[in-house]
Amino acid sequence: MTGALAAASHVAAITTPFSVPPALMDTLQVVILVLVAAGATMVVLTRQPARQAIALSAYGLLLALMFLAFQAPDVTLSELTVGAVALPLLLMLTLAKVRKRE
Amino acid sequence: MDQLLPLCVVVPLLVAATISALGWLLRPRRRMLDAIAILTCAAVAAMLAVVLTQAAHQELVYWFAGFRPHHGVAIGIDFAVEPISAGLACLAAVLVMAAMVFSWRYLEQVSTYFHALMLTFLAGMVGFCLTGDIFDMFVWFELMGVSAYALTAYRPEERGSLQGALNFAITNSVGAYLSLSGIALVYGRTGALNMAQIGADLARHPPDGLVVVGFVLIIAGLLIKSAIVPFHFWLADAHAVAPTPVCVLFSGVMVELGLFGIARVYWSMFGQALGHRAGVSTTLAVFGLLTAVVGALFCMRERHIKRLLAFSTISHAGLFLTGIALLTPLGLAGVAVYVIGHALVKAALFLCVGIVLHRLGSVNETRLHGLGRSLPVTGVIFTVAAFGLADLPLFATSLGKGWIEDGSWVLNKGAVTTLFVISSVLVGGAVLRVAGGVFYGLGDPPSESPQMAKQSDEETSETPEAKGRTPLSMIIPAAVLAAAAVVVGVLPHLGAAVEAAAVRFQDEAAYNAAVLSGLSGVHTSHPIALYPIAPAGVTLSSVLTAVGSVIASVLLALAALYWRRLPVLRRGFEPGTGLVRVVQGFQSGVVNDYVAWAVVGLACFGGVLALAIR
Amino acid sequence: MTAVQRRWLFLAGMAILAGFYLWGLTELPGFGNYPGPYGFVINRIAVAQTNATGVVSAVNFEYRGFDTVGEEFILFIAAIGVATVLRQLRNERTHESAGHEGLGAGSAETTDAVRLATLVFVGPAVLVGWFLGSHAQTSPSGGFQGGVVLATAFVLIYLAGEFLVFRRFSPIDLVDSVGAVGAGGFAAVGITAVALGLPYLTNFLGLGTVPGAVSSSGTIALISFFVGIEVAAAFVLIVGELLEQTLLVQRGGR
Amino acid sequence: MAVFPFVVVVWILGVGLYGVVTSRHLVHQIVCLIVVQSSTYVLLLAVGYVTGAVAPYFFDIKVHTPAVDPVVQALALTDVVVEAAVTALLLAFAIQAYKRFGTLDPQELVSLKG
Repeated sequence: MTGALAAASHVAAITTPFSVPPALMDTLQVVILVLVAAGATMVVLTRQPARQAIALSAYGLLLALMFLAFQAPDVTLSELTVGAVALPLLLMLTLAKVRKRE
Repeated sequence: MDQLLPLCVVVPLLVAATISALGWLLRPRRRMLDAIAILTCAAVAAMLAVVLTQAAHQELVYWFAGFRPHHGVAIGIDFAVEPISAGLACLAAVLVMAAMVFSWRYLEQVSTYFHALMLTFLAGMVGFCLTGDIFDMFVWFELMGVSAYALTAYRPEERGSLQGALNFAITNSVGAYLSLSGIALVYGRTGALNMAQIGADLARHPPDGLVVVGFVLIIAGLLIKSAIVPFHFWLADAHAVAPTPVCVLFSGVMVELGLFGIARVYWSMFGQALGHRAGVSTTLAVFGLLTAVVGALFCMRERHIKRLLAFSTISHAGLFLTGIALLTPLGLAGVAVYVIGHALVKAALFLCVGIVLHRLGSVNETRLHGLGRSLPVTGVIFTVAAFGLADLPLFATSLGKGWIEDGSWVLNKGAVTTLFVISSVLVGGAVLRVAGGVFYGLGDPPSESPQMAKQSDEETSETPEAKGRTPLSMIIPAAVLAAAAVVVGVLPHLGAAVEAAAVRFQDEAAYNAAVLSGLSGVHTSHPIALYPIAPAGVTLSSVLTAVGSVIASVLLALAALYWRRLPVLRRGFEPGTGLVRVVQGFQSGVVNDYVAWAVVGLACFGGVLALAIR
Repeated sequence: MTAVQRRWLFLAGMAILAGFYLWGLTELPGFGNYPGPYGFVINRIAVAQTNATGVVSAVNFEYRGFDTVGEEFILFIAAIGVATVLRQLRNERTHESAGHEGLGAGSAETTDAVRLATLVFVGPAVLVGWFLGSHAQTSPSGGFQGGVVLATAFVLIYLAGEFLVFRRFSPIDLVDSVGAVGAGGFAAVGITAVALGLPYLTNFLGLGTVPGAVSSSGTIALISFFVGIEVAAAFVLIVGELLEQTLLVQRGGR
Repeated sequence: MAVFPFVVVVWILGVGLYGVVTSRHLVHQIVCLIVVQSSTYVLLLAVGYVTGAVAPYFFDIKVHTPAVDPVVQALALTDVVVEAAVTALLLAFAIQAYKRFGTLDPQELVSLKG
């Protein structure tokens, strides 16, 4: 963690967001993992597709947070753009098409 | 010359991108577009043929971007090519070329999309065959999959096509994600993605849960792709709706690629690590034989000709898996020859069905009864190919099957041969029944259940208006493919060459040395010392078995055509009324069922393997 | 099979499969004890070998660049697949819209305030996308993320109600071609190395002297650029196709 | 903590597959497939994690600082792209299926088709 303390630039601000002791990091990871598991369950059990798109977006955010806690900022960014924004958008568009005719 | 290896994958990709970029220019010039695509396939096939001849001498290893292993740790992606992988990739290129020639006059409404999809499909298949890196294999597997899903739905106006595509895509995606889980699991222990390196690392430990689970998960996606029972349900749905030239590729080579993947994964990564050859062998063989028989039974009851051929593919996939399961060079060599023969014969059959659909506007066997008499040439090709599918001696199919039967003494020769003959007779009987009924008007027009009629009639002509004559661009590929199946079957010295290739494929130590230390052409020990190499020849007993099974097929086909005139059979015997209902329960068309069966099947497969190895 | 039967069949199979899977997972070295060697070797040598300080990008574009070629073509062909499947509908629209004067100027219910607020974000989205796409070698970013963000800029234009502008900027054929150029460009960069007698995808541009600078990692910046435009085009194409579907309905089509 | 992330992986896979099997709506089913795939991200990232290590960026950190595995992150990136591509294609299928049959229930789709 010494490197993290030296970090000052914008890059390091993204790459080492948690200059936290490993024990705290552990707790943080457990909490996020529990949230992710709950989020997945919520997405599956939300049977109403429009609500499910929102749930999926939230789940994408949780996954992104988890990647951050696992020291993977690169994947975080992808998951934010794809999982939390692009996919829910595609879902909404599909549902818009499908629901108009009902 | 090494540079040919990446080009085999990159050239079709680049051409696909180029024709899409120039879509506005090429779309009005259909013939030019066709010519470009066909030439590209021909170039890829030629390059792979050169690669094949080079690989016959020594393993070809190619490191992308020049990243060679760093102190024994692979840091880049490699292509590791020996004759079997090069040969299969070459077969894929040839079939794509045949399909493109056939579509020259077949699909009228194509834009650049069809060609781009076919070329990326080809690139995916070739990359899948040649790669030596397990994650890279997954990437090409997915490229192949995504192209195939889109091709299945190529005629979205067709009633069933979206459902077939959805079932195909969802089932196979689940499989792909299971495979990826297995890859991650194995990576967690070995810290490697290169198959040779993983194999070397895993072999250092006794086989434990991680090895068994990793193996089962990685091949889960491949079992689904190769349509092994109970992972097979998607295949018939996809075949029934995909355009006929695409069916040629699905049956002829895509399913077989799944089986190749299983063999590749086993012999480069898990063979030594798993040990317990007898247990692995028995487990795989049980699933293979089950698939062979189930596929053959479904094939016999089908009246939709494309679905019928699809079920015969399932049956053959089972036979191939059984051959791989023997874990001997003779078994694998048999599979290699059988795959070539089957691909050529099956492709010819599908192309004939395409011609029938083009000319007569139906693929319903009942409706077509006797109508095929107006297509004499197609009838002859179909009949010849049907005998090839029934494993008539002289065809490559019969040669390969004979080797597998000869090698099956390591399991139980009597049982394996009996089940092989049963499934061959059923499949051959079904296809010969179609040939006799449709093209020669033999027997009585079969009565049909309304359910079947509905299913078969949804297929409408893929070409806009009924055609008065069959273009040569459709007849020639079919005829050439059927003839090639005989030529391959009678090639001299084929046996020795293929068996040498199979020995090399199974030599894990030599593969490792070639990839990781750059020691190409070194043949260390033969790993299967347990089973001596039997010479791959044509034995009298296998010829007699084959002739007997073909005669039985013909009799079965005649019985199926004339059964109403036989007093013995007529009495209270309506074939398959009770059975149909049971069968419909399985082949329901609901993708939820298919995924449920896949999960159950995987649980069984894993459980059986775990018990066999413990 | 009824829904209840299916559920129980699945639950039974899944219980066994889950146990089986866990059996394998428990024999891993344990969370946080990644044993190497692949990642550790790469971490050790990547900066010196590629001049890229973002090692994930170095892996994506250099060590495992060939995977990325396949990955880009998956996205490319998926966009083509979407266009293929929805193609039929588009033809129908051209027939139908002859009757009722095509597509108007965006969704009518968008207010001016919303429109303005959304348009304000277009500029930043383009800038962020550009930044991400061009800094693959230093920061946690790269062509993929940049491309998606760029595509979002187009979606913002649509949200602002400017569907006509959206369509003018993204006619299907043009977007198709741009995507193809992106995917093909990546593959062609690799071929250039072959033409120079080097293995496929070799970094044939010289490395600069400063690790981490944009121009110092040879082909990484170039590849990242192509990936960026490919991804942006693929997403715009997909979103555009889906949007047409939606609007087709809104305008009283079927 | 040693196995907890892996239990979560199995849970997500199981829940996702449960959703796919029990779904009565194609769009819902496709989203459940996304959940199935997300289990592979968690597994990949968990497998390459090193306790107390930094992210693999050496812009202003010495090269010998312990860092987590960059390879699994690259694999996860590829995985995300594949997810986006497959999902888009499946949604297009769903739209067309709806247009043809007027329903998105997999079971009704079958009975309509016959």
